[in-house]
Amino acid sequence: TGDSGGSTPAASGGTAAAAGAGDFPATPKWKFVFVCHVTTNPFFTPTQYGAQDACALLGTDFQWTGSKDSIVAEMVNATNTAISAKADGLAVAAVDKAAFKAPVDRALDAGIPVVTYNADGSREDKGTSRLAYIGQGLYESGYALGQRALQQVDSGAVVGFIATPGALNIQPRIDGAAQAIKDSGKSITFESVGTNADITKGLSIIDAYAQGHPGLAGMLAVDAGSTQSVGQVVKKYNLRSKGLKVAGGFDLVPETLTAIKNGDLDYTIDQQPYLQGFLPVVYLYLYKLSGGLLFPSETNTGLLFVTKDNVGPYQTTKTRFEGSETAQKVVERSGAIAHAS
Amino acid sequence: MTSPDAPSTDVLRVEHVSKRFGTVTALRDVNIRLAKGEVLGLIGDNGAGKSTLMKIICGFHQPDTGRILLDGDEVSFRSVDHARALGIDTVYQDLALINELSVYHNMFLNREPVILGCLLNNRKMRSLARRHLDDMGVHIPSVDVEVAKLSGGQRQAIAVARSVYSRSKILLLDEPLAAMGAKEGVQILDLVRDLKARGEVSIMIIAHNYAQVLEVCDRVNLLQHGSITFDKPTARTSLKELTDLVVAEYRTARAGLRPAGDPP
Amino acid sequence: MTSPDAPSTDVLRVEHVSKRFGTVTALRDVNIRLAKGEVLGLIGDNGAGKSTLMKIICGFHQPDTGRILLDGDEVSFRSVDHARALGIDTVYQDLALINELSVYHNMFLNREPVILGCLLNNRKMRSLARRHLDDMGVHIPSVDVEVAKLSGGQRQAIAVARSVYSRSKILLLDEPLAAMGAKEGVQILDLVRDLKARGEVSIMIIAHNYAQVLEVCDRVNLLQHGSITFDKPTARTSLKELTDLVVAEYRTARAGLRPAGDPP
Amino acid sequence: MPDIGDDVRDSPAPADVTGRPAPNGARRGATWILLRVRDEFLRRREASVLVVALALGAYFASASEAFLTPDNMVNITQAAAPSAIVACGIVLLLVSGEIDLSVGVVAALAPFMMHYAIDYWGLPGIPAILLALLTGTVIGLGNGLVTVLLKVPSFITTLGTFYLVTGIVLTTSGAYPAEIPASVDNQIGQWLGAAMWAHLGWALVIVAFFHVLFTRTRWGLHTIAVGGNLLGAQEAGVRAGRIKIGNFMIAGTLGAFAGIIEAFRVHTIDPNLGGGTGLMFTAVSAAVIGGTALAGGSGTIIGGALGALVLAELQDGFNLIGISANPYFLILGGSILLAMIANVYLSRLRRAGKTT
Amino acid sequence: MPDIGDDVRDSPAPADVTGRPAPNGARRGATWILLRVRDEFLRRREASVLVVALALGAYFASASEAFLTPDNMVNITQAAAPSAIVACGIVLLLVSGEIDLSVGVVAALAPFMMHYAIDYWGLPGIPAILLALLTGTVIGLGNGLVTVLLKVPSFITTLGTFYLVTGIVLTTSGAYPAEIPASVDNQIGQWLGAAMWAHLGWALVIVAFFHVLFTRTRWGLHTIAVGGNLLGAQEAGVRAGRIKIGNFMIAGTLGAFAGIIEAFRVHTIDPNLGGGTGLMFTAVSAAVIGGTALAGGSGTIIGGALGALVLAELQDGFNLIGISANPYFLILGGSILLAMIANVYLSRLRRAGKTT
Ligand SMILES: Nc1ncnc2c1ncn2[C@@H]1O[C@H](COP(=O)(O)OP(=O)(O)OP(=O)(O)O)[C@@H](O)[C@H]1O
Ligand SMILES: Nc1ncnc2c1ncn2[C@@H]1O[C@H](COP(=O)(O)OP(=O)(O)OP(=O)(O)O)[C@@H](O)[C@H]1O
Ligand SMILES: [Mg+2]
Ligand SMILES: [Mg+2]
Repeated sequence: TGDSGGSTPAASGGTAAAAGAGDFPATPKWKFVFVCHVTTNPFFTPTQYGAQDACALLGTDFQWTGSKDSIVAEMVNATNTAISAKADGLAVAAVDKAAFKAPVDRALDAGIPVVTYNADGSREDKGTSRLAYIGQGLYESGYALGQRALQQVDSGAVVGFIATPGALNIQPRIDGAAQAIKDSGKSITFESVGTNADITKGLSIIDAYAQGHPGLAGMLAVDAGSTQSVGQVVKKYNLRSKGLKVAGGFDLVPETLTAIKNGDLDYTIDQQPYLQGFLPVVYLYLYKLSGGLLFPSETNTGLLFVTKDNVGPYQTTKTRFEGSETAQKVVERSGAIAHAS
Repeated sequence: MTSPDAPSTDVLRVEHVSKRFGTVTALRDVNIRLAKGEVLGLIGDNGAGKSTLMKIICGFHQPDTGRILLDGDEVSFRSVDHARALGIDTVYQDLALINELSVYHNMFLNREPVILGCLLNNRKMRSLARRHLDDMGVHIPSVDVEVAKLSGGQRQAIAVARSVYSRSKILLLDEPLAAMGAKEGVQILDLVRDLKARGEVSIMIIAHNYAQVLEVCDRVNLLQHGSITFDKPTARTSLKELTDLVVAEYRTARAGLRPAGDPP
Repeated sequence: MTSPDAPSTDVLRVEHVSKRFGTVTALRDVNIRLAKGEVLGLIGDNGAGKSTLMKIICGFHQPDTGRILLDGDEVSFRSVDHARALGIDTVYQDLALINELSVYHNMFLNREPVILGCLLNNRKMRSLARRHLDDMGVHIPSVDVEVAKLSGGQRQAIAVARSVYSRSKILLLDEPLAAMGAKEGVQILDLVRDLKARGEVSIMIIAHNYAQVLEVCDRVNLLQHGSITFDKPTARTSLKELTDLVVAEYRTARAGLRPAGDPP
Repeated sequence: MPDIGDDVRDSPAPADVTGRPAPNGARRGATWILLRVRDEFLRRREASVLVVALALGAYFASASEAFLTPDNMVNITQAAAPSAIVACGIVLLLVSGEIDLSVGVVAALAPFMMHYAIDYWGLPGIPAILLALLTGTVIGLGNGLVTVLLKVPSFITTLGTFYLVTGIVLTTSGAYPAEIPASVDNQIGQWLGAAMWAHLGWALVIVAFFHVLFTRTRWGLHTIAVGGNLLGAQEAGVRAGRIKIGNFMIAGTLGAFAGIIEAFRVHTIDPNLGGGTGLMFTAVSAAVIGGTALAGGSGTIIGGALGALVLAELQDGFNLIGISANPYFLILGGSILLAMIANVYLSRLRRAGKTT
Repeated sequence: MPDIGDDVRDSPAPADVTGRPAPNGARRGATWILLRVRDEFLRRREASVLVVALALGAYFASASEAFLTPDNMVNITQAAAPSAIVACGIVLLLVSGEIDLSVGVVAALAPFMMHYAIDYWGLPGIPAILLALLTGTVIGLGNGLVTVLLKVPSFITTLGTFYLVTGIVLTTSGAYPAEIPASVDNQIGQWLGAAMWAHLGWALVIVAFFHVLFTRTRWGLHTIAVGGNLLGAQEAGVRAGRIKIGNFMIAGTLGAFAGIIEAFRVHTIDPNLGGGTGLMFTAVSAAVIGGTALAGGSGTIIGGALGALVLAELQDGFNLIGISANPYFLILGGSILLAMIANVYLSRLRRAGKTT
């Protein structure tokens, strides 16, 4: 059943078993709608594969919609449309603490179960009455980014690059990183610098910043494009030999992995986006199947630091779990599993 | 009709006006006067500066030097709108029509009658437009049609009607008959004669057809290379004199083959 | 000069051509012929359809019905470019100048001489442009200036020069003298006479000045409400006859005051 | 909405100078009225976009039962209203030969201004909202002055303003969303966008107002004149500068208003409201779909509103059917092309079919 | 780059019809040559943008030592080159009265086409790259045909194509970046953007070529004619449709080319390369800053390239100085406004100071 990997991750759902999946009873082909804030962002490519795989497994369907450019109003529109279309379940990336309250309430009123994924309001206020949240907070992951950097930096200037300042998918990350550095009390100056959604512009901007600021102690980035560009700039000017102590960022696009491998980047954060698509479908399915007895569970999908030590498998295997491959296949691994000693 | 030195009766005086465009001197120290009820003809070669003079009098261009007197008072026009408020109206050589607008909207542009203080009175504009065009003997498919679809003469008729029916004190007509048919031309000249007979309005006409100029004008001015070089009542000149004045230069030029450089 | 029924010498025949724009019938069953070396005058009221006829002959409009014969062969012009390739050149009433381009580029638009197979030969265009304008007695500040900055007559001179010097078989001139000064007008008529004397080119001129028509044309056609109603050699007509023909209608109209509705 | 003046044209209309037979008796009576209605419809430039909008509606209604539910109608009106409102200003600007790229970020700034005014400067609700609208007006005024007096092309002026205002929004807000202030999160908020049908109401009122302004007042006429033939309009004495500056101010104010009703609707004040150039882009697209020429001189307000409706229908309809994001763009692009080819074809039919 | 033909104008120039004294003796000789050079410079419409670009350069050089280092020069040329290249096509299109919104996503599609051709269809490197360029040409042809033959306004045509191509890129790539295929990740890649000065080289060659095309060939002249006065150009026999379609094809091809060199530079094939409408937007801005009229009829290729340079300088300079994310936009907006007001002021000076 696992091999439904079409060429498009967003193709709706998998092949429906007329009978239920496994020994589950036959169900209608339930349709779950994912509302995303950056629908076409590569971060969410594995998320869509995850949802697709879960759908194939369970004989359900999903739709991937929302806003391309993190416009809340468009996400609200998409949510409302899903409610109008009588979706069987909703998964919303609640990037705003206030905007989704009313739509989620309306969905719940209409008997549609709602979970949030990837983003769940703000730190202090989840903002909606969703049944559960599946993911790792954007702010928390940013905080982790900053904390990890502090292992290598004690003083000096650290810069954080953000492709689209103010955009809800990444602004919390940079805010988290800034907070982590502030909380440390070390004499580190942190500056956030805007790059661009267009990676080509972003690279030029990071390049210029690096030239204008020799002696940077750390370079962080909170989006895939900026992260890979940081790696390239570190390499281009050999910043490692010029006092750069740490360079890190987010996501696992090929160039970023290369940079990790070559030591230009110290780490990148894998938010395991596959699970953020897979689990909501499973939870919503079980909720429907059990008539609400199986309540979706709060799930921290966690984050994983990818470093030179564990980058190997990421680079050598193209996999659906990371979005780098459309076909489903077993990724072999061997040897001991790294763990805290 | 007017004695040359009676400034008190001149509704318009242009004194020592000059105008340059970049390196081109279009007008140099031009003096013109227009008495009340008078029809003045302004003739001259292509590029002599006639239209420029007219655009200065109607407030479209500002003169570099010199001044304009209206009823003896110096005025300085801030805009065409301003000059028009003071009673000066113009038919431009390029007609100044808006292709995108209908015939009647063009005819009343910037002078639109309104109802309730703000809404356009289209009904009134339509019927007035139709009447005025009929008066001029010009037939157009409909006053609702966009002017872009009209023939050259029809377009000119609209521009002429716009100004001639505006009831202003001073009318400036820049080649109002250029695209007009023989019949329509006669009718417009009749119209000018009507206006003149009423004696309310003073008119300045630019034209290249001297016969027409002599027919309706009281006085003729000749503009040559940016300066007025001739000023006579039509009664004391003739088609031959005017033609000779202008074509003389051409004859000499032709006779001596082509001139070596550009003439001054 | 030509006998009415000698199609073999006609370079151009227009047969049964009609043209409607929406609800306006601009031309209805028009027949026209133009003999080699002949100069034909086309006169008529504003909006009679003269320019439309011309634009059909030059390939800009396609006729609704009827056909066009060139040297006895039926042709169907795909475009102005096509008609021009077959030797037909036009001065449009709206001049068809590009304000953004210089005088010399306008004069050679779509007929630009090139060097090395692709580069514009600006040098040649400049000097030819200057020479042709001198020939016509028109003075412009410089051939490098954009035509937007020129006076009405200067602009017309450029449009006329563009076609008259194109050495085509058939020349269509739509009111070529409308904005021309007396002197420049005479010079252009001389030019037309020169062309005629050489006998190479056949010319059709639309004009509202009947004196000028009689002066240069071999034959006159009158277009009224979209139909040809009069066709005579100029030798057998007179200014008076033409004026009477056209103005008669107007006189009756005037005499009976204003007509009740729109005349047909 | 027929021109009020349309009924005053003479019968028989002198449509055919060359003497087409006058309307015969059969045209009188019922048939005549039907024909008049048809003519009146065909006369309107907006007719073809309306047909496209209706056809899309019919298609989606047949493809999904949910399309015609009241809930979904609300969705569509809410999605269409902001761009329809902004499109009113954009149509005026485009027709007068200018453009405003900053209108989308003005929409983001306005609710923040309201928030600052209430929460930091202690203003009551209504004055704060008026201040927010005024901010849009003032930014429009600035755009107009720089464009008209300093003669910087409006594309560049408003590109500058776009970044400037983006910067103001981000620095003052810390790039972080704010909450709707309590003092307006009540009846005021309901009226201004939170209520289900508020968007539709405002859009109808504003579109109707600007339709009248555009087609029935000197302002509208002069806007067309300035955009159609700037020199000619000036020669006729039209104050081109004033018209343009005024239209910039209208666009700015409408941008601010759209921002405020959107903030109330989504119940948050977001620095990314309007999506940078997104809202402007949608509004310009709506205007052009509705028949406004990018080069100026012609356009229609109602067409712009219908254009916004068409875009909202496409967005809503494909979402309803359940198209996911990646193929969504493919299908959206294809349908825009198809719909607009149909639109152009319909306009041509319309022009050919007109009897007057 | 003076017009080749400029030296053939007669002396004394018949500039003043009313008899301004001819150039006197003192103007001959060295002074004369200097004055000629000055005149030649002032004659050029690009002069004012060049001055702005130089002034910005001087300012940033004084504000940061790093600005004038070779590394940073490379960085600026790499940032300016793609928009300068795309701007060549955009200038031609804008001048002929059209626009292409899809050029940025064509830039994203082209490297994917190369990737598919090599990695899936087994083509060798060079043919795959040619195929990728051809894709751009074909999309341009489609845009042109729909615009010219079906008479859909190009804003809408290319809006449709924009979404369509976005959809194609996203669905075929799975919205996930791809790696540069090994068979071109070598000398070919170096030549096509990976090498430090490749961008500058390509930009210079392409800008020079299109400058000559635009100013010195019939194609350029007819482009201006079509955009300046469509009816007039058609009356004069210019094939307006061909010119427009051709310019769409040029724009599409250049968009594809810009995408390819950028992919090689950033060493990844990103579905978001060009940032959706971002690259198009920058190119249009560059064109307008360089003096191209949005409404058509006039423009300059070199001006467009200088406009791209100005934008790249601003972006690079402020990042070099180290402006933080939020105030960055504020400062960028302000400087665009200031720079363009200066630009307009300089052009006016230029026109006043011209001696011929
Ligand atoms: N806006 C302008 N910019 C530059 N030069 C101009 C401008 N307007 C007029 N000129 C120049 O000024 C001179 C006088 O032009 P003007 O239009 O006044 O002539 P005119 O006497 O009306 O000629 P015509 O009989 O041909 O209409 C011409 O050489 C013309 O090129
Ligand atoms: N493109 C068009 N669209 C609609 N109607 C048109 C168009 N061109 C011409 N007409 C109409 O056709 C009729 C004939 O126009 P045409 O230009 O041929 O007249 P004309 O004889 O040249 O008149 P004039 O002496 O005024 O130049 C006019 O009523 C005009 O309104
Ligand atoms: Mg004149
Ligand atoms: Mg005509």
